[in-house]
Amino acid sequence: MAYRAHCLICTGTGCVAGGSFNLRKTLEAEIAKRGLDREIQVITTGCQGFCAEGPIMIVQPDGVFYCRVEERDVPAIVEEHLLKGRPVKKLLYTPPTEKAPIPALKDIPFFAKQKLIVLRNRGLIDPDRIEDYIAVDGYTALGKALTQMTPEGIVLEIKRSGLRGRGGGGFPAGIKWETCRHAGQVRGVAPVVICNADEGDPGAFMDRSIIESDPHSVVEGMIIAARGIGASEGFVYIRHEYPLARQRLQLALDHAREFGLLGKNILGAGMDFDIEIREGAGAFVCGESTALMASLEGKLGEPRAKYIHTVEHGYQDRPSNLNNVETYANVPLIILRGADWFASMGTGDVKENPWNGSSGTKVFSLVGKINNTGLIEVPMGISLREIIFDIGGGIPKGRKFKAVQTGGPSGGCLPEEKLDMAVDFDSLTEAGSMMGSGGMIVMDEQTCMVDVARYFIAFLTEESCGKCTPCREGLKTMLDVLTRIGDGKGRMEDLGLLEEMGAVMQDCCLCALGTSAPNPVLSTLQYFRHEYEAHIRDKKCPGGVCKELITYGIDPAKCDGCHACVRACSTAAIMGEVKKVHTLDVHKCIKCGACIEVCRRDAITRT
Amino acid sequence: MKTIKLKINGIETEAPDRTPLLQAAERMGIRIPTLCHHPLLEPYGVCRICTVEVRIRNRVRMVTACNYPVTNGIEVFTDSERVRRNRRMILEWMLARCGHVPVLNRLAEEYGVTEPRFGRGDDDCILCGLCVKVCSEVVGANVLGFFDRGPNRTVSTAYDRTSDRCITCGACAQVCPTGAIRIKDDQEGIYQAMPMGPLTSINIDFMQAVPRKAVIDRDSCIHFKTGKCQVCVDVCEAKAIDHKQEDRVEEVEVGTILLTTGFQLQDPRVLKEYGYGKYKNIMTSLDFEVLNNAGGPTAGKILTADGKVPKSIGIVHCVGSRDQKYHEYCSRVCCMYALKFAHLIKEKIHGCEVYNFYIDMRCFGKGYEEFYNRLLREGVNFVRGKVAEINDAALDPSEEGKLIMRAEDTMIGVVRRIPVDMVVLCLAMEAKPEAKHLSHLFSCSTGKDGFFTEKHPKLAPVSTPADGIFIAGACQGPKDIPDTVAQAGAAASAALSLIQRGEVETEAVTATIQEEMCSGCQICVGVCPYTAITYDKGKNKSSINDALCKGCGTCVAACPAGAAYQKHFRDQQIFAEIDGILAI
Amino acid sequence: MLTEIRKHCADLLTRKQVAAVYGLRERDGHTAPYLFTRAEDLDGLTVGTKVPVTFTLRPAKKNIISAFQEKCPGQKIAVLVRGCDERGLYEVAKRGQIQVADLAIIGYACDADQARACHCPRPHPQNLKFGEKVQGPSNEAFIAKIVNMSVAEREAFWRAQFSKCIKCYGCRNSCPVCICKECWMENDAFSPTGWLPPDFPMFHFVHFYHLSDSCIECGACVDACPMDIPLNLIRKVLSKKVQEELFYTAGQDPEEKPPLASREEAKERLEKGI
Amino acid sequence: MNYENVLTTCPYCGAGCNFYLQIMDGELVGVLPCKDHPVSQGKLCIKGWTANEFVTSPERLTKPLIKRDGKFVEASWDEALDAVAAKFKATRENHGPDALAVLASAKITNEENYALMKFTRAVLGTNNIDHCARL
Amino acid sequence: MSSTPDNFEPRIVAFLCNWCSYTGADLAGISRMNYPANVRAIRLMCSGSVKPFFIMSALHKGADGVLIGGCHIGDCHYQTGNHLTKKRIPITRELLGALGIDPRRVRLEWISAAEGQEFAEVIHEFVKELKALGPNPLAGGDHAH
Repeated sequence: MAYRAHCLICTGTGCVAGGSFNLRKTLEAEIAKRGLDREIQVITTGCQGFCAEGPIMIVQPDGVFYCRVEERDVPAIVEEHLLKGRPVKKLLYTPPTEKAPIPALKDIPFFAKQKLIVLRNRGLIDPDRIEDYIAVDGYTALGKALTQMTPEGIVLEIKRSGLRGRGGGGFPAGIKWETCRHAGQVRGVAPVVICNADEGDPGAFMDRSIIESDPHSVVEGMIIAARGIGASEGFVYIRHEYPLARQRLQLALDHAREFGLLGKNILGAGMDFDIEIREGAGAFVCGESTALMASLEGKLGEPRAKYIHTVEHGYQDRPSNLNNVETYANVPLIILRGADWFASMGTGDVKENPWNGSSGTKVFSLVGKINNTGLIEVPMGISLREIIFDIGGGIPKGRKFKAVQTGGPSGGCLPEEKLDMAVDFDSLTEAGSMMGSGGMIVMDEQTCMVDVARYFIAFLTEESCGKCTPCREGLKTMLDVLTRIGDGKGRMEDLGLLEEMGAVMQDCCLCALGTSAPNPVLSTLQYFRHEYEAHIRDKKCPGGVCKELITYGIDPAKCDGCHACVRACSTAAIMGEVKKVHTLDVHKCIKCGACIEVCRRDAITRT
Repeated sequence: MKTIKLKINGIETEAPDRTPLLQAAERMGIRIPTLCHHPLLEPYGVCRICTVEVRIRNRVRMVTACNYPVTNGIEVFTDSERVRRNRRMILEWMLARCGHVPVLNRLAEEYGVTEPRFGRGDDDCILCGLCVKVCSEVVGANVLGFFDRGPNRTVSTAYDRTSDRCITCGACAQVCPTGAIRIKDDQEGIYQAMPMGPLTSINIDFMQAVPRKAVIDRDSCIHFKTGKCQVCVDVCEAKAIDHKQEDRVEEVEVGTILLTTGFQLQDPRVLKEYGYGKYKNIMTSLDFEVLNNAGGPTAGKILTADGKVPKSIGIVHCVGSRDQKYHEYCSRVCCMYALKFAHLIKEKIHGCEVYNFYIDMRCFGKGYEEFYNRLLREGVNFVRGKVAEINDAALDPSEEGKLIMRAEDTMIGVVRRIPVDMVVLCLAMEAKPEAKHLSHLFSCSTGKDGFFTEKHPKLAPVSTPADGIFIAGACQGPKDIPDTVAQAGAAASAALSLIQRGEVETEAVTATIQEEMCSGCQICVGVCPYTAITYDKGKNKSSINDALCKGCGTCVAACPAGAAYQKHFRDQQIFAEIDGILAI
Repeated sequence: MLTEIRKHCADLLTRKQVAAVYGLRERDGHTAPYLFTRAEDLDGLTVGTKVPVTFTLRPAKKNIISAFQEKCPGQKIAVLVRGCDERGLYEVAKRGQIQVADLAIIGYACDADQARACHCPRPHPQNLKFGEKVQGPSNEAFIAKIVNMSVAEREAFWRAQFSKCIKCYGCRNSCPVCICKECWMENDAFSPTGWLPPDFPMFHFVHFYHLSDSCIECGACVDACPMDIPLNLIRKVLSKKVQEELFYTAGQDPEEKPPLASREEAKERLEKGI
Repeated sequence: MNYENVLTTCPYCGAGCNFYLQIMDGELVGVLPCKDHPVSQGKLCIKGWTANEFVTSPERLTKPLIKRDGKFVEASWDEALDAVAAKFKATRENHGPDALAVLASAKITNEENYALMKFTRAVLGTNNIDHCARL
Repeated sequence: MSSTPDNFEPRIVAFLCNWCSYTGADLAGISRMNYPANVRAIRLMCSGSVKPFFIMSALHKGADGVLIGGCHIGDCHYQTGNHLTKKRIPITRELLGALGIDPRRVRLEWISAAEGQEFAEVIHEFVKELKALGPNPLAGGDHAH
């Protein structure tokens, strides 16, 4: 029976937190009440990407994009839109800079500039149903790979596509597969295919969304990789903190097995390959290849000497191919549409040598001081400015952009002058940051770069496995110095000391966590040295964050006496009658920032 | 294994494939500092102090020398400025955690780190992981492990409790570069129990041992506890070590047996008045012999328990010998070795006072008396009298910390108090307790002192009543080495002459048992002095072994049924003799 | 006491703890040893009379128990014994004829007049299960007669006594501890064939000396002597001497080796308790 | 194994001592005097003690034998009886009935002894008959 | 006690062990020691092989006294032969006494190979004692066989 309309409700973790599961139930109940259940189908889809505006619902075929939908809006939607065909104006999305709402999805700037390859099926299919994935020609790439291509051909195709590791290292996947395959043949040991879904970077949730929206793309990518490399066993190492993604992936694996796409004699082509899900135990360091494999083997998750490459001697000393979720998700389309199609996107000419550029697209999770927080997929080579301002919708509260942090804790902070730089592997690394997994944290004038550096160093000190001296002791001492600077007790030679420590760590640390840990400090020193000097010499915190160095005050010009801040202040440091300009007692103030949160007039000053 | 060409600090060299840079450099005499490396263990590469600068195809990288393998054309710089900067910083970081560890301070001095910028912590574990790795890789007890992560990372046992899997082998304490792990020395008086000093599990007892072969002490060897280690096997070039060897009981058909089971020293603890075991520095003559031995724990130097050189030593003769309460016999050898000790002490420790307490100086052999006179000339003090008591109750400061020997000097009729630093007890030579059992086994008897009794004290000192069984050495009575050697020769030649003859003459008058009359009461088995009669359970009969029967006839007289008879002494013959006698 | 013994033996048999019970059976007025294998025959079981339970079968020279142990090795057999029977079993065990381990000894004590009749020094077994211990008559009074005589008087007395001997071998045949295949008493050296009375004292010396360290003073020989020669007079004198000289009494402990069968001196044996 | 004692009287002499025949597994193995018999009171003579031995003795005659030229040869009962009868008749005729004598034995029953006595006295016609058990 | 004719010469049968008492007796002879000739010796390998009924048989056949010679305890050539003798002889003498034969007619002496003198003294003493005791009542008794 053909449905005349589909309501696509986003059930990514963000929207689920907003209550989209209940939304679906009430919507279905309402439709049934109105007897429309045979005409209108309600589908729950993966993450639509626009998390800031969640829970999101799209009504097709008209493509109307509703945001911040709540259960109490359901009767209105059914009545007005589904019955009478008039979109509910209140739920439409109006970009912050404009007045009029934009009903159609394709017109919304957040989506317009994106190019969906990995996220092509997000919001279109129900991740729990394999039929939906097959409907959008899922597993046809697998069929092509098994029947029409030789394993060597598959590897060559990936190599020529210039696909580089989306986990952060940017190592060409084709070369990795080739070496792994060769090692398997030479040593006569069956290689292993592993998917790294640990995603430990704070603020990064790309892999989660990919798995939650389109798990089969990852599965299909892994099977093709296994065919190319000649592996018989596969693992997905997913972090413990992604229960919904794990449940959907497990469901996908079971369905794939039922459909003969996984397990014994896949598609009758005589290939045996199965995938098992293994959970991480909450250690950021287990995102690193050797630590991950140690954890897979049940051992203490700590990295080992890197000169023994995991593609030759990895999990249980077998050749192991470790790629990120996003890398595998790209594979089916490359096989289906060919390497040239993929190489045409992105920067540089990768046909001869994958190192010469960054082809394909990259998924970023845009967070921080940005209007359109969410998941975006943009072609390589796009500029930071386009991402932040066109797609991201600029900085809220009209504040000024200060910096953007890419690559998670191992990445660096790029200042305003770098906004027009093309976003790809090599240029980011040159600029002192790195592509990393794809976390992009936007910072405005009210963030203190010293505090940001201290936050990341604190995170890394906590997450360092502590095995080798420079990382364990280096991070601890760096944190002490940064905290000292933040408390206004820093000395000018501390800056030289930080740089020296950073250099030694980059030289001597055993694994990437250690060698890339100094990046936040070194990049903030490189671009925001003046903020450090302000903290040390002037005992001032430009971003108004470091408690020891700021004092709170109320700008009489802006304060309209709305009394909100008095209620929020826990130490009764603010006095004043309603409708009158209020005053703040500096001695009582503990600088907790509660008043800033509630002040609609932005009247609280931090100097 | 193909060899790799490389350059270290500008010097061309080559090394077999897969050799770590550290070893390649060491072979050329270039020292690269290490902290978490140990030749017996897999390289762990965590302290990073061994990081060196390498150039491979004009790309400069910093790698840890301890585990990075040599590759063709690699150029290594073990001491460039960048390497030294890294080492200084790493040392400062380590000192921030363990500021007072000698091994770190030595390295810090070498690299000019005098004022560590992050202060000096007072922890002593640099988390090098050697203890964890030796415990799992070599010992196999898996007791130690790392806990927590980041700066809180520590080494400990499971749940921080004393683990019952720890076999106290001390390997962790030995490999720990900073001494953070120590063996709790809670057994008092270790010196006394192990005068030869603590031994490794595989050792050669002493240098003069014959055969001079290494033996494994099964109780303390780690392999027998956890199945791992076997480091000795890897290190032994002759590949002579096989842990699977078991004790084998071998049954050997022999014609002659030589009993040379030797003696044992009397247990000094029995003579409470001499205080052995209660006070340190009181030792037996054997202990002193070991102390004197160049291969001993002190390489021949005579030292007290706490390592000082004694100024005065007392040597007590006849301890337990010529003593009604213990052994009435004279142990024969003590006087002469006591004199030897006195001479050695005089020679080794200039100006040391030596007191020999004796009853009679028995210098019975060739050149012995002359030796005694020489000692008199050398100024050894001889006190004729038995030592009554040794204790440490000092009466005045001069005796403080000394052992007081109270003895009556019968020459001058005075009871003397002599404070000394060390006492040697010349204990009696005793028969081994097992001799009694052996004597039953080989049907030769032991005298009242437990020494084997020879067939004839004068005419057959090395043979026993049982033909083919000979005795020699101290098991037959206290004697010194010359006499023992002489007896050994005698016993060996007696045995050889027997072997030469090839067969044993049986006695002419042996007894036999008539099977049909024997009712299996085994009374004869009980009375036979030579265990020549064996009872056959199946036939319920006893039978006599001609080779062993000496023809004494005791069994014949004891047999109630008259089943046993003796050739040439049948009842009828005796009755005939009686008739003959009474006929006249 | 008898009913308890019967019930006990019946239990042992029915519960298969023993293969057979050996004791006295009374049938039409006469009592004789019998090997009970069926529980129902046990009402014939009786105790107390002078009939010996353990004795040597002629000519097989074995007793019932050793025959049984030979025919059914390993099977347990219950034996109903008085003090003398048990001592007999122990002496025979010492000489390797029976295995005490395979026996279930059920002992019952003799009453006072029974003990006086046999002049039994220990009228109760060590494995006493039924009946109370009673003190046997002392040997001193009994042998005082002989001890006080002078050598000549004794010679006359015994020559007279032994002149009555009809060489019926009853004393030897009824003795429970005699196990020799061929007996010295039938040897020409000591008693010429067909000559009565047998030479004094040769014939009797051999008999008495042979039992010096195994006689258990059960009195069976005296009962069996048609001529009522007081053989136990000499036996008791000798066993007193064996006790004094060799510190040994027969029939006490099956593991203890007889004195004349061990190499150790008497004193040494005592100290070592062999 | 089974063992029992069968009460019986000693066949040898007139004393009539009672004793038990010891039967072990159906085989006669020995003799045990009967303690409470009024006459023998548990005592036996040498013959009594060994009464059981002749039963299984290997030397026991089992077939009539006739000596022919110095060697005993088995014969049938008729042959033997004819020979004996002939010899009796001849002796009686040549030397008179008193030349014959008969010795009875304890090993046969009283009835047989009575019959033998009648045979000697009535048939042979002599009083020369005696019995080994007449002590 | 019947009077003893003054010319009564007791006859002594001696069982001497080959290694000690026989050699001792031999030594007495060699060293020309005189001792009464009443004794006749039977050589046995060890005093342990003397069967008690040898003693009985000797007395029965008219010997007035029986001497058993053995090595001192501990000296026995066969280790423990004399231990058995030491146990058997007292019982034999007790039994003889009980049967009416004077136990003093049977003597056990430990004589070592070197004690020729002691052997002679023992013989002197034994003969004197036997003369006191008089002839053996069993002598000529029943049917000495």
